[in-house]
Amino acid sequence: MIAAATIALIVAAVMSAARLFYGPTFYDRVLAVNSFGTKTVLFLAAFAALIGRPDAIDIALLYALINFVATIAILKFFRYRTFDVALSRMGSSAPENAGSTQQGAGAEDDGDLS
Amino acid sequence: MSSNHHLVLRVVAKLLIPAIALFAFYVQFHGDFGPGGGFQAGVILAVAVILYALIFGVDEARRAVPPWLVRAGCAAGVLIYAGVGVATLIGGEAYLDYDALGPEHHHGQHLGILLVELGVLTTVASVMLAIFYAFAGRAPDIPDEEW
Amino acid sequence: MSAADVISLYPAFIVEHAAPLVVVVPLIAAALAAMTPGQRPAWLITLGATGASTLLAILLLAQTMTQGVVSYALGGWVAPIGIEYRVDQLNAMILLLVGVFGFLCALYAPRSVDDEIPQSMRGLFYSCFLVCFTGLMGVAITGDAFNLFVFLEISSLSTYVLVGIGSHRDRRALTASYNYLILGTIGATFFVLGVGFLYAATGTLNIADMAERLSGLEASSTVRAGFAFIVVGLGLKVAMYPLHSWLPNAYTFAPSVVTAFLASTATKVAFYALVRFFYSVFDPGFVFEGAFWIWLVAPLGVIAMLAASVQAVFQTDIRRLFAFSSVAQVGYMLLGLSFGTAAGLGAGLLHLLNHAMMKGALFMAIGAAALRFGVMRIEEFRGLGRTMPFTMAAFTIAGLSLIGVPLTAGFVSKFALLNAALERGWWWAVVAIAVSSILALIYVGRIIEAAYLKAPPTRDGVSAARAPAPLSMLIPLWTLALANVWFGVNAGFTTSLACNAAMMLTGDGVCIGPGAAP
Amino acid sequence: MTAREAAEVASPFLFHEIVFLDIAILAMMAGVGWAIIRERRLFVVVMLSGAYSLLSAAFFVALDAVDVAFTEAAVGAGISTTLMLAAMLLTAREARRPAAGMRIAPLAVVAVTGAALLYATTDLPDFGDPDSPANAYVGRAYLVRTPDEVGTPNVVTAVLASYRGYDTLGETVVIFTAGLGVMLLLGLRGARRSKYAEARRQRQAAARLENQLNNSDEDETS
Repeated sequence: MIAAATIALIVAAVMSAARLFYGPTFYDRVLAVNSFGTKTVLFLAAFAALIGRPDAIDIALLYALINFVATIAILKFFRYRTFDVALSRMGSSAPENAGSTQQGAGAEDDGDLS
Repeated sequence: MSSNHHLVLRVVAKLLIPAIALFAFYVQFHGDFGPGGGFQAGVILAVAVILYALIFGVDEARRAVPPWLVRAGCAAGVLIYAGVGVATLIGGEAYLDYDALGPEHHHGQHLGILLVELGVLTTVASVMLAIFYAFAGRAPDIPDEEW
Repeated sequence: MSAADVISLYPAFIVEHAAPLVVVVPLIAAALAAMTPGQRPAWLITLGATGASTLLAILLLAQTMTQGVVSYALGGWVAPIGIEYRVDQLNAMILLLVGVFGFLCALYAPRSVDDEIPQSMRGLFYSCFLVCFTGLMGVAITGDAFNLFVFLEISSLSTYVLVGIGSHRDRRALTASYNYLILGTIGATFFVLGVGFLYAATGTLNIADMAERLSGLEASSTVRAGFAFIVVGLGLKVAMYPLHSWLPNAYTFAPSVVTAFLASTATKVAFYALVRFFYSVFDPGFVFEGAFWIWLVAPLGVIAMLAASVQAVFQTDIRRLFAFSSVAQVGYMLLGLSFGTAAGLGAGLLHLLNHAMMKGALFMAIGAAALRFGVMRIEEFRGLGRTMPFTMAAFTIAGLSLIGVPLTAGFVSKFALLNAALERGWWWAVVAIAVSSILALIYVGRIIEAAYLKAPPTRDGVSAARAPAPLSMLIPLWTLALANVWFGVNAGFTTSLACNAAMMLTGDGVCIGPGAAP
Repeated sequence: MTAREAAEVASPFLFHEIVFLDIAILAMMAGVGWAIIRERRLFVVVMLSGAYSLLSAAFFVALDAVDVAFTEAAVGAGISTTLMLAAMLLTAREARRPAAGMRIAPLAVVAVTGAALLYATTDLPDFGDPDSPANAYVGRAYLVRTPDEVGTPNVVTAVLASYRGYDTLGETVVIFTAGLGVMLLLGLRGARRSKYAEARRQRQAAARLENQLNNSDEDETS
């Protein structure tokens, strides 16, 4: 029973991965990564039950907590192009400013380390 | 411009940050019994601060965990770890032989492992934060274009 | 003073725990230096730690002389369960080398660092320097293959950082550091893959134990692949000829004191690790199988000696020139190693010691010139013989030693290498040594000519004023320059160090012999 | 008893199911890896690496290496995505396609390395063989001796922190060095610090130029 669930989770993960590869939009990919993470959490829990080792539950728990942070980081990066702003103080109009000032300034400058 | 713009996010984060930090300490102290230890716990603890920085801003995080503390923490962990070794030397045993730390056999080993894992936790958490601060505090220098 | 007398000078506690302390003292000092706010305290910590480490290395050397092998079980766990520190004549020699050069570079550092690194970073710089020192010491002392990897990583990572700090003077240091990082990481990965295969085949990580359990496994493809991975991985760290491309830029753009330290220790320690794996882990009988030495290491050594020397001749940047020269000198050591005899290995190890003295002195002199005049190119060295007489005199001595002029240390080791080549009957190696020495004469000669035979630059008809290097630079510089002469005239100490190590490793009873007393 | 043995006892068919799971996870890893190689948009690469790390952690669990899986989970999925995004702030958003000539040499190196790895595996002991050197010699000694000598239920912790505690000290120093490097090369205050360094560098360059002009009769800055 659990084995069947595990296999089903694998299949679901493959489907999420396909969405991750083919996009096409950015939000598809974010959602795919997030749901891929959820599948992994479930897979680990099911697998822990399958082999009778509860240790993997810890890992699943860790993923559940940390996957959230990664998703927030991806979305914030996409929205604001920087981590240096507080979400609590940033209104909806600010990022447009942040983006537009960069447009002209650094058209050929792709990083000072290159 | 309303400060309620990301209300849900902030509330969820406020709930999750202590949970993540707590989980870090669980991993730290449960390392004797299950998977985990200082390395993993250090990273998880740093993730808690990073989540705080993502939601409330890097400046706010710098006020909560100031850079001087991060810098001191990097070195302090190494000092703790190496210091345990020095303590065992003074206790008359070989370097990092934890038996010198306790009267009874397992006691010394447990205490030693606990202390060195604490050292690892301190260094790992500090270094992860140092890396995050070093990169995340920067303004974007790259042209904005479609992905 | 006999070795036993030396040991009696140290407290009993130190004598007992010298092996871990030689690494742990600079390690703790590195953490302390990172926490110190000011730069002077950080520097004093560095000086004290490297000095203490050197004293401990001397003690360990004395111990190996009296009792042969010093073994120390870290954590009280006897090998192979735990990690063992195992000091024999070879380790003790390398430990002493790293210790002495670390100390001299620490002595040399403050003026150069003040000039090249922003004030707020100097404390951390010293910390990083100490970490690098710790890593090199750790590689040199450990008797455990994985522990060797860990310390190799410590020294490599800190080296990338130390090279990158040169970006405050020249942005290209970042590219140099990045290239070094990529290649160094590939090297480390190869090395750890090799160690992993050996672990899979033997089940142990202790070097002595591994060697024992490898006997009978020579035909195993796992062991062979492990051997190949280790050779390539360490070859990258040694800057073995086709794998040397990271070295010239790293030496050119790093801060002066870092270049002096790296040139005299980093590749030497990697070479030590290579020798350790060739002789102490693998049975030379196995290594010689397929004429691995003759068809791979010896040709690569010779190509390095010739090709890198030719490249050095055409350089205009003086540090780049000596960086290529370093690649060539690594070729000498590899050639010595490839003879597979005690004489060859002894000559290679002797050249390792002497080359550290030469390159240390040369790069220190270049750093002093950079401090006073900001010069880096050969034509800019004109007249330095007059404007910086003490610096250039030491530079000239070290340069002559690099060429291999009699009465210098360089002559002793090249002569020993020639003897070893003749003993083996490899006439082409003799020719290669001669040609490479002539090339060294050309590239060193160009600089000395510029420094002594050309007039100092003038501005508005007034020639540049004399600006001798500060005393804190001249003392370590002249220590090394005089060492080049001392060990050229009286090579007993260095020769016996190298010879004892070579005889212990190869099991041959005869070492350099005629080369010892030119 | 390893997980694999436990599984075999639990169900004679289960073993094959676990093999199926292994193959499925590895296939997905290969797919994600290929996608990472093909993808030029760094942002997507970061997300794919996150997925790759999730998969490798799952695979480590399947291999019964829960400690490794735990580290992979914490480092790979949690922090490296965030740090890589932070690093992306400082670089271009798309990787440049290397010139055709630049691809041959790396391909050759990779091919040779891969061949060497395959060659090495031909004499490797069977997977999970309890009598292989790695499991029978020191590895077994750890299992046997830990309860008596160290007393921690998790043998991995005993090996990591006590038997080979000195290695762990070294690893801690490695991480410390990484921190040192970041603090030295980037500074903890990000842009503000780098502006300061820039001003200082310009001052230094000016001073050096002046120095050179004082000491030479021709322009040496070229």
